Amino acid sequence: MPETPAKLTVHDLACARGERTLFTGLDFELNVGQLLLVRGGNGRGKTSLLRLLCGLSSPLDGEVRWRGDPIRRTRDVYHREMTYVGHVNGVKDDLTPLENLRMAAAIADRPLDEAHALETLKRMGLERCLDLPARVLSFGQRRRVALSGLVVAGALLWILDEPLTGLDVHGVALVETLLCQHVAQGGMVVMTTHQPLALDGVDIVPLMVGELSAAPGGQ
Amino acid sequence: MIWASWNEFVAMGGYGLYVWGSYGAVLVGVVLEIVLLRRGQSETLKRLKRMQTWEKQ
Amino acid sequence: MSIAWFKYSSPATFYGLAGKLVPWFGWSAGILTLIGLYIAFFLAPTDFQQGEAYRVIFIHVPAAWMSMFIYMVMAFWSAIGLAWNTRLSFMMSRALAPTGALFAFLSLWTGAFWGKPMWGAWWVWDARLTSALILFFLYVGIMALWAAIDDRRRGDKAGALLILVGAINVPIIYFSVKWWNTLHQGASISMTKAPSMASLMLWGMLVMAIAAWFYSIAVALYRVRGIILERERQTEWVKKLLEARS
Amino acid sequence: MTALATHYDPTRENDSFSPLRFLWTVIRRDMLLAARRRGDWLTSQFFFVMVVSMFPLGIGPEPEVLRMVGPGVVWVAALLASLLSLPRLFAEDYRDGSLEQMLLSPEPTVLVTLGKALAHWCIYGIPLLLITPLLGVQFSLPAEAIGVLVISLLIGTPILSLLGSIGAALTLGLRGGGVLLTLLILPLYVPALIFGAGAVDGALSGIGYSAHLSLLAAFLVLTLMVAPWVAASALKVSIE
Repeated sequence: MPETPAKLTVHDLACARGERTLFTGLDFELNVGQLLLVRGGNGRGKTSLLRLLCGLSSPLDGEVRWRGDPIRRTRDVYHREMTYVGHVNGVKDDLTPLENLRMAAAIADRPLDEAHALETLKRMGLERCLDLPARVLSFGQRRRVALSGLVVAGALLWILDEPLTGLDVHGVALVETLLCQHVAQGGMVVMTTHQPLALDGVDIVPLMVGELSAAPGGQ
Repeated sequence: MIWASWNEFVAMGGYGLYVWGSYGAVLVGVVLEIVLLRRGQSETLKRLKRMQTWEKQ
Repeated sequence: MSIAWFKYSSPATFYGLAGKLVPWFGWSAGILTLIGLYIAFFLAPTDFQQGEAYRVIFIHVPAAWMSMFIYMVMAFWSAIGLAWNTRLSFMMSRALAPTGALFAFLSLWTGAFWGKPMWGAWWVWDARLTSALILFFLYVGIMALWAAIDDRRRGDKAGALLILVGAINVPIIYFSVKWWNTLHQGASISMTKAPSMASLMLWGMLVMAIAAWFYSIAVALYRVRGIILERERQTEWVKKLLEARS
Repeated sequence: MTALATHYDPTRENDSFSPLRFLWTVIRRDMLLAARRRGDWLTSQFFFVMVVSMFPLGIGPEPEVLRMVGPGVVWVAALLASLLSLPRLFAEDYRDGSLEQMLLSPEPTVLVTLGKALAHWCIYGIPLLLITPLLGVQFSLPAEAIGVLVISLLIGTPILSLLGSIGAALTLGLRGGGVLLTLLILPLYVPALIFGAGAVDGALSGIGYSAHLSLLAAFLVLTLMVAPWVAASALKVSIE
């Protein structure tokens, strides 16, 4: 397959939850080396937008395209190149952090370099609890397990829903460095957060969700 | 006409219970469904009307 | 293409159309029922074997036919809905289910009331009666699923999937029950072939079946109007309609 | 930090074994999780034994009566045991978010539902087969009948898991999910019950059981072809 440039485009997207229409006519484009920061009050559809971008839910109207093709048709290519970390960590309580990583990599059909995984877990500050079942970890630690899964996966596009919740100061700093490195290396990020972010030298594309037609750049 | 008299018709050759039991059940079922349907419809309209006025305030 | 018509017919126009059709189907169902009853009670001769009890088939067989026919119509609308994602098709199958369940129950009831004089027992594990019982369970299952899911989009699609799986299973269930029944009891007197099928009786049953069919259409269209109002509550035309109504 | 290892990597494209490997991963994963939580597994097995053992208390101890009733009782208990353990199929993964990660895998979702149904069969179905001979003795079934009973359950239990996976996917996250699942799926179990219990009846009464078992196998093949796809689309609908 000819390698078209990696690009996430959203065309006239509309989303509804139950009876309420959350947003309509959403258009934006995200290129390599950019971070889309989705802002908006609670319940305005931030999480719904992210789930639409992943293809977990189908939009009321409009389309999400990856490399120019709608994600519905190029599902396997798209899912091979993106990783999603949602509100819920996707960490199994009965497995240890390492087992969680290994299982997540197997599910995502990605090669897992054991040493790299262990090193990532240590770097995420989980060296003390490597062999404990995730059940005993705190929410913040479980969040770090999910984020280390993200790093190990090494996908091109990161879709993160409030990645900083539950993290202490060191955790937040760690995530910020991860984001900077990922974007600097030509990765792409779509994320929502309520906390202020110190991302120097990152091309941030702000996006407000919630008004009827979300105009990008309305920081 | 097959039936000499009215009560012969009702007796239905001794099988009155079964014949009228069946037809009666069908009649009850149909009438019940129609009544419930009309009442349900008017209730829906009332409820929607209330919600509409509530939303208008 | 007729299906396209359905895809583009907005609920508003269908609401009006259904409104006009309901009385037509309703009255024709009533007239046909009267004709059918006349045939059943005044034209059909007494059966030498079963006396008057056999007259129950004029209501039992149409009810059984309708319970299966309505399930297949629901499967049709479910398939259309899943293929083209048309909301109206899902609403139609939701509107049909209660009537189908009613006919399934009535076919069981009339079957029992006919079994008593013929076989001496209120309930007989005859292949047809047993399949009707399982079909009734399928109806109950689908309505329970719809009731349990609040989100309409999910309820529609989940219900449609269950109906389609059920539709695949109905013939298999009927075959397995028939196989199971003939092994245990031997070929019992089958329902339809009991008295010699004089053409008059066939006509009687046909008229009653069509009456039941028209009745189902009338009821389904009436019910679908309520569902449309409920779902299109936010739209302008419903708001105007409600104001006109007060 | 290593470079972004897996950009779009064309070499992965023609790896024809990845679907099978993914299926095995899903099965291995569920078996591992079940092994870590042996309690749930045990309760389901004891449920099966206890339900079956209740019937002689209700029906009475005469061996002839029990022999006649035995196959049906064991089969109905197998249905109930599988229905008891099915809501767990997706519920925990749905709650902790790993189900979403599985749906976001590049591999088709059908493999997820097929893998989970097969894992459910291995965890809850196969142990039933090991317990059945003991219960067969309880109902004074002759050795040959117990053999046919075990074979019929061997063919039947995957059907229960596959059809059950549809119910589990449809009722995901609903309140009263377990009872609702039973209401939806029990009618679909009828052919399996009739052919399965009928096979043992055939063996007991001497009219032969091969017809029943072949029909049961045919129903299994049909279910194997239909159920995973339906469950996969049901999952996508429920996750929405």
